[in-house]
Amino acid sequence: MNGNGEQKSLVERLQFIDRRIIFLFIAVAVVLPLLFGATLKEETTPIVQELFDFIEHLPPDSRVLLSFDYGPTTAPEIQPMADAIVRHCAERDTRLYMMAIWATGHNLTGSTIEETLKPEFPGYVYGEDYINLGYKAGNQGLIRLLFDDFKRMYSTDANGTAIDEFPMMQQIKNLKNFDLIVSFGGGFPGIKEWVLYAGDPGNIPVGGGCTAVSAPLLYPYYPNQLVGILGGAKGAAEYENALITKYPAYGKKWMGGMSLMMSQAVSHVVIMLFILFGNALYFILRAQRKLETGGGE
Amino acid sequence: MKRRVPLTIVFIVSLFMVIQYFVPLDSWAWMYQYLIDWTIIIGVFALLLGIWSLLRVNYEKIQRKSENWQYSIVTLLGLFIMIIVGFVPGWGNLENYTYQHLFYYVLVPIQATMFSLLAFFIASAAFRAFRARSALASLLLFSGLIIMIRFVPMGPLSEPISEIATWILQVPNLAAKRAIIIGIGLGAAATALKIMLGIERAYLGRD
Amino acid sequence: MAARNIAGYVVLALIVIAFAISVVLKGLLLTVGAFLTLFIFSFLYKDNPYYKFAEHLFVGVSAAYWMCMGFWGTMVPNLFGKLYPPMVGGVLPALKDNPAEFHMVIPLILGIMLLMRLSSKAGWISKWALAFIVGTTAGLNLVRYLRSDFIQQINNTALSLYVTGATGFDLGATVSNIVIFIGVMCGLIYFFFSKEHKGAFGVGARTGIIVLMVTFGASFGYTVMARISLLVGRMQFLFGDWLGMIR
Amino acid sequence: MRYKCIIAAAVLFVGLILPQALFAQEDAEVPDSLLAEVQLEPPPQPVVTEGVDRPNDNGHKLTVKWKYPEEGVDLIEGFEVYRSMSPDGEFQLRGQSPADYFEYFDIGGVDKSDPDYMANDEDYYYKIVAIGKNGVSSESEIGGPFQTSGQVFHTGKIPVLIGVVIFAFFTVYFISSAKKGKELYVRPLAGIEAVDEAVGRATEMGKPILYILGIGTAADIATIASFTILGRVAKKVAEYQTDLIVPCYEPIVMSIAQDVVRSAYLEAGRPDQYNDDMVFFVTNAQFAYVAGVNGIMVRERPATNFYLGYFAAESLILAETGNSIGAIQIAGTDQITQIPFFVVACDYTLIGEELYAASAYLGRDPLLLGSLKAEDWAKGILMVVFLIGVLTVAFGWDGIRELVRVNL
Repeated sequence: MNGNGEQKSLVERLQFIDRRIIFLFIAVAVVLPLLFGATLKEETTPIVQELFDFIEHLPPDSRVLLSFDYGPTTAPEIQPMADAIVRHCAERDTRLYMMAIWATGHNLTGSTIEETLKPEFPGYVYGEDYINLGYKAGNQGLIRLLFDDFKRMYSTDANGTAIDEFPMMQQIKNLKNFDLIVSFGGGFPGIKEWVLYAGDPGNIPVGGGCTAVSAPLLYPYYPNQLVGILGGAKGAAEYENALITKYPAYGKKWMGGMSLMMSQAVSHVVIMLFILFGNALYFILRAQRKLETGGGE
Repeated sequence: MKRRVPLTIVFIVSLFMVIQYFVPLDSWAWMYQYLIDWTIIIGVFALLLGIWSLLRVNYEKIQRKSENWQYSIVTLLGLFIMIIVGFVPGWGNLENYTYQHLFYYVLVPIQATMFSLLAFFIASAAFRAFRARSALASLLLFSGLIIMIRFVPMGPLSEPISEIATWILQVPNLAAKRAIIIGIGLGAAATALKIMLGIERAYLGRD
Repeated sequence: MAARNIAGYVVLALIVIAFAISVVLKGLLLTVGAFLTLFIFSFLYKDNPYYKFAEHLFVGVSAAYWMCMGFWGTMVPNLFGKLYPPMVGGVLPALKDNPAEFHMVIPLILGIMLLMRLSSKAGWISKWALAFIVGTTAGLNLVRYLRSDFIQQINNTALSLYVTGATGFDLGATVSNIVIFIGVMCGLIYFFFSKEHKGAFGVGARTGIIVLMVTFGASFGYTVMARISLLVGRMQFLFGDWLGMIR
Repeated sequence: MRYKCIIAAAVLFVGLILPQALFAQEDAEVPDSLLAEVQLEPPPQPVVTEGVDRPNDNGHKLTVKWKYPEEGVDLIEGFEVYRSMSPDGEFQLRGQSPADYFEYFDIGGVDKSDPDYMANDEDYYYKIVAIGKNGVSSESEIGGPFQTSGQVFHTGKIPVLIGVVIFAFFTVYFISSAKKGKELYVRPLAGIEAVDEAVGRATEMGKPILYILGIGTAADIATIASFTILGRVAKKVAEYQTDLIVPCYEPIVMSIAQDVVRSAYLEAGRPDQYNDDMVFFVTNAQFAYVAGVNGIMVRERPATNFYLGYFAAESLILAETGNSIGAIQIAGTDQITQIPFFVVACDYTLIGEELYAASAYLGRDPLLLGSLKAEDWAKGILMVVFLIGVLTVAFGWDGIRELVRVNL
């Protein structure tokens, strides 16, 4: 500050770098991995592996209830999990019952079926192997009702066809008839409500996939009340890794979680480099000033 | 009179709300539900006040030809088109095609994009604020970096880093949040009590 | 100035052309979504007419959107439909035969009272309605906050400071519990208002702020991931859904 | 009431069901070989044991429990639960229960018009049917009468009641002692002390002041605390004759803010300077509001931004845009998730409770200061309780948790 006031040194100017340069770096860090389809492998941690193993050991024709409890804003994080688990369940020939306790989940159920299940598993028959039950209002109250009587709330599927016309619905009386419940979301209502109102009272295994932000709130429920949790993009990528290890054919496929992880890793590196850069500048400047003032103070 | 009536209303209504918390009977539950329903309906009436304010501000901008007045036309056009689409007699509900499409193809993309601006701002804020200027700032910097570095593959270092990160999230993080939450709980309860008793009354204005 | 104007028109022309091409190739709806997305992103560079356009459009449309939602979602079924059910028979036939609920006159009156504030003479009466709303939530908040943020926390913080696990004394868990306990205590000391932060009390408050800072840094670092995910979502929309460059 | 039910059930069990259950078994032995060719064997009979009213609710719900011999579980698909209002009336199917689960939570309707309606304090009778895998089922004897009832006081919430009473006592006590003129010390808060300075700075620079009340409703505590601070800021602004911009997210908040600002101008002796356009409505869509406020910031270039109230994800967008225009920023919120962003991007941040305290600080009103003292006392007591809790847990007594447990 003292002395050569009008001529700022390069270091001084860099310290107040135009933030648009940071913006540009972030944009590039996010877009490039997407464009090149770059992915990042994640070693599977126990909390994810356990859910994978549970599904892996389900006998064929087991009944898995998938609840799509998220919306478009969290879809980039959650959708890869839904895709991975749907793939895995379909590999195991389980029956998939898809529903939503979030209104926004309805569309996402549809796109999971259209974009993942139908093209990759043409052998899966609607009404026999999988069904889209759609959204019902009621939040945790809905779960409570389903716990006692499933068909009281779901008298039709999402398309309005009477529920008893589907062979796969005939043995379903209440939630206790399911071998596993997986909730995708982690907001309210979500995994926690599934645990409290279905998993705990009925001793039904519950698993979940949630955003990174809500994951720490759910970790306490593992391993007693939750089979396993996928937390954020990392959890999704870990599950995909487990899937590829077991079913190598998926190694060639584009995996949403691993791709998101790549974007994440690159942008985290960029942000951290900027932070380190800023600190380096700060210390250089401080050293310079100390020299100028003769090291005193 | 102008002051006493509102304060009395506040006291009676809030006292009822406190007591009903402890009484599980049907009649109380219904009364509670009614009160909640009523406040929601009053809130919709208030929207009219909002729309009125929006109209006035923008109309005056256009009339005075103040800076950027042209854009006020855009606001008013958007407002009127959406209202007309939403209220046209005969369409009569929110399921109609145009209304839904305006929602999905105008509102949703803008909303999601505004939200995603945070990715940029969180980076610029981190660059500016995460500097080791003081001991406290260094702590902020350090714990922020530890948490962020988890997402980067670091080979053999990944394991210990992720353990430290988890510890920070589960231990000091929990402690601090709990202290803040307790403070908030007390402060909020105290403010609520002051409102009940008519001590905190800034919200009623002074005239 | 003139050169700037010309540049502005060139940009406008380019955008119009791009918009037209996109409409032909991708359809109107996707194009509108994509261009509005780009307009909002342009704010990152600087304030500009396109951002202003998107911003003002957004404000107008969203205000009306919520107005319509409030009218059809609340007023019609819950006010008109309950006061005089046959009135809404046309739109909500299911409600037509319900008995009228006359207590709904009260919110109607309070709502009209609220609107009275537009009149300069009878504006004071709107405060009755405000008092009703504030009173309702004040009572609710008093018990709710005391319960969940205060009493519940006693339960959560009564930890064991000497933890033994299956293999005997568990050092890690013990340290963690001690840190939690001290952290909560010092955090609370920091929030004391009526005592000077001096001496031992000052040390406590200082420790409290240290714990707070560690937490703030951690929360900040933690949220980065979620925000990047949002941006990835928008980029997938632009480059994938719109331009078709992904997969 | 509950004891009555249990006694009734016990009497029924001993007097009616037990002998018959025994008799049924004897009965089955004889025709076994005879009927084997023509008739399948029915599964064992369930025995209704009790119907329990759930405590601390509004009634209309009853848990029916029954006994079932272990060897029968494998023979049946499950149970069906039937209910009637008289022992010889028509029994209606209420629901099913799996084969290994011997109770059913019968949730009746609360509303009289509901076909499912279950009246409080009326007799109900239950019958359980075991559905055999072979298609033959066996019915239990009728159990009952059972009653359900609503309670006047929720005993599980006693800790909350005690908390409310103690807290209210402290608050009233310290407020009344403050009224008597007892001097109360409050420690300085940087964010509060910066308020006046920030207004002064805007005046010097000839730039406006932007005040954001957040996206809460008028009933949120944070918003209410913010109104008080707004009153103070507006009064200063009126005295210094600076411009004030208050864009609002919620119409009711807008109305109240208009009153608050108008009153402040009146108090400052400049009622003529106030007009309703200072406090205006933008929109009540979260991100549309942010877009609008961002626009206001970059175009009006305020010297000082206040963000006080309830905030969600938009906090950082606002604070970063505010930072880019070089404004002094004072923030405060009770939203834990947003505090870190304000701390990082703003010059001063009121953390949680400090926001509520701010109104007392600014007003210097003894009544408001008195309640701060009460909050401190509550904190002190809580710390003591924590200490006792930790000590007692260390000595193996877990009672403190039981004492404060709220059973919903």
